[in-house]
Amino acid sequence: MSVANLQSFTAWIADYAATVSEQADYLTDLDRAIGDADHGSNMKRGMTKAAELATAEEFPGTDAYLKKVGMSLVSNVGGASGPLYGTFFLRMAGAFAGVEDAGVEEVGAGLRAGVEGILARGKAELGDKTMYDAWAPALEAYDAAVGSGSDLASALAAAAEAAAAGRDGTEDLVARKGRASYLGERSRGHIDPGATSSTLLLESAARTLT
Amino acid sequence: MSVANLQSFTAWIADYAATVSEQADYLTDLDRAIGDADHGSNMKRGMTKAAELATAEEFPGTDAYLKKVGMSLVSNVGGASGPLYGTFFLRMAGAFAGVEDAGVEEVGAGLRAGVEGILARGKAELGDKTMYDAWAPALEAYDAAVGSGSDLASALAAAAEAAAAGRDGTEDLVARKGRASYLGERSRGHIDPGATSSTLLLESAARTLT
Amino acid sequence: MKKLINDPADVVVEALRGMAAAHPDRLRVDLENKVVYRKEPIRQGKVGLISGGGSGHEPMHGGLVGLGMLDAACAGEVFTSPVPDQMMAATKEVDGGAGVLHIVKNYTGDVMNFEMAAEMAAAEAGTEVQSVVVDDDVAVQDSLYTAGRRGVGTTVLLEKIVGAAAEEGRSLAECAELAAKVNGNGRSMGMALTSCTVPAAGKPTFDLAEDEMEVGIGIHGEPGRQRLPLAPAKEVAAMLVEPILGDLDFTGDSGAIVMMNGMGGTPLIELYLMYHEVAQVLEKSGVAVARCLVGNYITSLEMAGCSVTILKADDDLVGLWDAPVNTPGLRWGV
Amino acid sequence: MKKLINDPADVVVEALRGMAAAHPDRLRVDLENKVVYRKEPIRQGKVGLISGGGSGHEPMHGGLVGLGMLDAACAGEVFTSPVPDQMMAATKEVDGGAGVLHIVKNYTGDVMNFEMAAEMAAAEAGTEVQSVVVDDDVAVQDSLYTAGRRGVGTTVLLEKIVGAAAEEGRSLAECAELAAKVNGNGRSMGMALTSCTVPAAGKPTFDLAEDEMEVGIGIHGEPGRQRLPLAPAKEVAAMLVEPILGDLDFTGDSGAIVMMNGMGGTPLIELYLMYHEVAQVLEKSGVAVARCLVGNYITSLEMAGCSVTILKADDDLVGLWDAPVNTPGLRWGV
Ligand SMILES: Nc1ncnc2c1ncn2[C@@H]1O[C@H](COP(=O)(O)OP(=O)(O)O)[C@@H](O)[C@H]1O
Ligand SMILES: Nc1ncnc2c1ncn2[C@@H]1O[C@H](COP(=O)(O)OP(=O)(O)O)[C@@H](O)[C@H]1O
Ligand SMILES: [Mg+2]
Ligand SMILES: [Mg+2]
Ligand SMILES: [Mg+2]
Ligand SMILES: [Mg+2]
Repeated sequence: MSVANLQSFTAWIADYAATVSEQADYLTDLDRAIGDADHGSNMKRGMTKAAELATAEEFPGTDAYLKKVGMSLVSNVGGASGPLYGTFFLRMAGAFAGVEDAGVEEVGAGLRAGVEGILARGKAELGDKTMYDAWAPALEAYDAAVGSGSDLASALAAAAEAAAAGRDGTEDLVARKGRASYLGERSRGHIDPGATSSTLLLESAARTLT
Repeated sequence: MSVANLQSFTAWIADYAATVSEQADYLTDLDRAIGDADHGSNMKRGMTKAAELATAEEFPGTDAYLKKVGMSLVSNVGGASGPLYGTFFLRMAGAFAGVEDAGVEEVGAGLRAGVEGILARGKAELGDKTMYDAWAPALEAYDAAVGSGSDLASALAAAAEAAAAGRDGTEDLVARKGRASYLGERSRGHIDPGATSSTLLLESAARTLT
Repeated sequence: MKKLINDPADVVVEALRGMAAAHPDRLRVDLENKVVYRKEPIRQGKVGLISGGGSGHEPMHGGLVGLGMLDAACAGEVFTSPVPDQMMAATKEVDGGAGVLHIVKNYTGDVMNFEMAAEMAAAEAGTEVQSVVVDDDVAVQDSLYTAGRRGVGTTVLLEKIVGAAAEEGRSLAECAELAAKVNGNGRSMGMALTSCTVPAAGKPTFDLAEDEMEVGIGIHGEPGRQRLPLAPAKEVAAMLVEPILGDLDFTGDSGAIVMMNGMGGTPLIELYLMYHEVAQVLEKSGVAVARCLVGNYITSLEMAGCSVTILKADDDLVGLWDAPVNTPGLRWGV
Repeated sequence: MKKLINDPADVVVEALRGMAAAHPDRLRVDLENKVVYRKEPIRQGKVGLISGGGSGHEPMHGGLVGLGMLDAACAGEVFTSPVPDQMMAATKEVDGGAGVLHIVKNYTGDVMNFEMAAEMAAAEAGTEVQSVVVDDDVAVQDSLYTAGRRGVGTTVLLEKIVGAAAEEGRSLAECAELAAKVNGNGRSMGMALTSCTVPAAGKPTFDLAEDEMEVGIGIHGEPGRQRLPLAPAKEVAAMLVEPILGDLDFTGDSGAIVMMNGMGGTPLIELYLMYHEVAQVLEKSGVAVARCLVGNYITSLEMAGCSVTILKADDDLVGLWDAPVNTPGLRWGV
């Protein structure tokens, strides 16, 4: 049985920071089409700062670490993605209180708490063409995997795969939330940047939280 | 012996108005290179107005007509070319007081008075890369032609030819007067727009003042 | 990308340094938190007025800080909402005991960040915070199921009018109510001739052909609702004003306050020419102009284009409009 | 050509109509002669102040008409000097018995047209006219044998300062002397990131590659002295300020009045950033800044770029600078 500990979580954040830095131009290009051309630089700025935490400070546990990651994102990103990803990590941190080695159940509870935070902040619904369109199928796939006895690694892999499908599905949607909503019908035909960065976050998790 | 009367002068102005209207883009392009891209539209605006005078009013003589042409240019052109061409015609008008049929002598005196007006206003010297670099050789050639017994038509043709050579000679000069002077050395390699429009005026005269 | 900048990452802080250097008599800039304050501390008993948003819209908001207008403005990265920490710092600083009003433009990011700041300020410092969310852009279809309309030009007029009200001592509740009224009475619509380039992105947000324009744009270089063939000023004016007049009845005794705004790269000669066209449309529609502003007030970096804002006024609003104001971007009566 | 205009031939008159519509409280526009006047007739005994020049430099000059500044501004075609008839009309109108000062920028066309107007006004109406010719552009080598330096940014500062002097009742001779002093103490230098397009010409006056800039430009879209590779703001500031400081010693007790001016298409965020760099160069050189202006004051249509003007001040100049002014483009103290 694979489990995730504090080390795994710092590895996750480091991996994701490297990923969004590498993909920053791509994410910004997606945002240029239906937004304001900053999603890549927002995520890169925020995750670079968040990744520095692990080397700058000692953390007593995963919950304290993720809380600091969330606060760092809130304090350094701004825009829509700052509060959304910030709240995601803050809420996820809450689910890890007292948990040292997180198994497939605990990680699942953490992700779910994080996504509930995104919903509470952003009030998006399925099909609004936001990052939630990647998260909703991901959580579903994760639970299904857990139900059929998967371990943490394969549950995260299933979630990442479902997120990618959800992300691709945003292409056909007309945005009803976020900046893309101002474009109305013209938002159709473009993949949502936030759904893309969320998928990258789950792919990172599948690589590191094991 | 060919002579010029009021009819000839109104024909001159009409011909020149048509010429600068046709050549407006070319004159503006010359001015774009070393000035502010308006010499063509300036000359077109001014000459179009001046040409309208002949149909709108009756004139007792050439002097009254040319005076009105000069005033019209002063009042409608602005920039450097307005006062310069305006003064040219005002001074030329002065030379025609009482003259009805102008022969080669009278037209020569008129042109010379006009050019003296340009000098009085603009204080240019030979080689400053201005319209005077077309006028100076033109007057010289005109006088030489008169000296060797030419009639009005051939004296004007000689003047126009010399003006064209003077105009072409401005290409190698560094401007010391007018807007092109701000460019310093960079003004070299371009023909002066005012020398070009002045040459057109003499070519028009050679076609009409006979 | 052709800009008068050094490193794209330093644009906002370096511009704030320039503001500090240019207006030492009137402004104080907290470079750490990227907040522009009035030079003098808040008068006890006066409601504090804060706004903020992404940078790139200058003079809004930092250039609208000063007597009779904002007490503080939080500057985010270019086109990116500032973060709650900035708003928290500003909120605490301008709390003169009468509470603080947050003036927020309706963008998901701005709304969420200000919301978090208000929650934190209430929890940490006990500061009473109220918010107004400006959503005046008629280019965007409003609906319960969407993010709603964007906040654009009315923000400037609101900051002036509510600023005057706070200056004359109205309470937080009164200021919030007035702000809601101004927002309800104001409508805007914008268009672009060219895109702008976010410094960090390095290339234009969208491409427009020589013979095209975008109609119904916002202020973040985002594409508009419609791409149309370039049209004469007269037609552009009609395209901007008619949807505004169709959305709200602006005829009334006190007339309207009108802003003919440039997007940053539009020369004043064109803005005056456009204002002439706008004034003609308004006259034909029976809308009297009580006051007007022509200039660059809420911009999108170097974008060429313009927007029109119309605010249905009453005597209270016109009186507050005329009250003294002394900011780098707007000044009269002092 | 992407502009918010109708017919290129009508740009100037239509923009003047817009000015008239936008500022009915302060301005009166003679559309026939294309002259912008203060709304109130001139006060008897006050020296009349007139300027004028090609259009496309807004707010200069029409937007600088008002209390404490110009009495009238003559608008030529875009980048083309106005004609003597306009200046004559304006001169007669603002002759309050104390004579009229013509503020002329040193361009062959402007100088000759104003000269003709002064001759005509003296002959026809007996109005006493004096002139100041502004020639402050250090980009141009000065010489007895050339047209001399161009008149650029110092014009704005001169109109403010001499405007205040006329307002406080100084005589024509005193105003003319003061104007000569301001001109002697002021220097400017400008640069462009992009060209501008004269409406009647329809295409850019010059072409600049993505990685080039023109240094030493004037205000008529004319090319500059040098084409250089695009440089960071810090280097641009040095390129503009150093030739100015090399031309005149600006250190002194009263400090300098500095204008960080945009060419029309430059957003304010860049101007503030540039001002920060300029202020640093000045500090290093021991030049104290007494007052400053950051914004678009003397422009070249939609050109992107900037210019710096520095005026060596004394207490008289600073006092006149601080005096009330109420024009569309510059306003304080009232
Ligand atoms: N209400 C919302 N709920 C969930 N996600 C949202 C919401 N609004 C926007 N987003 C996400 O945020 C992304 C844009 O983030 P970003 O570009 O960083 O911020 P901004 O839109 O402020 O520039 C969108 O692609 C979308 O996935
Ligand atoms: N001092 C001068 N004397 C004679 N001609 C001059 C002088 N200054 C300028 N010119 C002429 O004027 C021409 C430019 O005219 P134009 O473009 O209409 O005016 P502006 O320079 O005011 O835009 C130049 O090409 C030059 O021939
Ligand atoms: Mg974005
Ligand atoms: Mg010219
Ligand atoms: Mg953004
Ligand atoms: Mg010209």
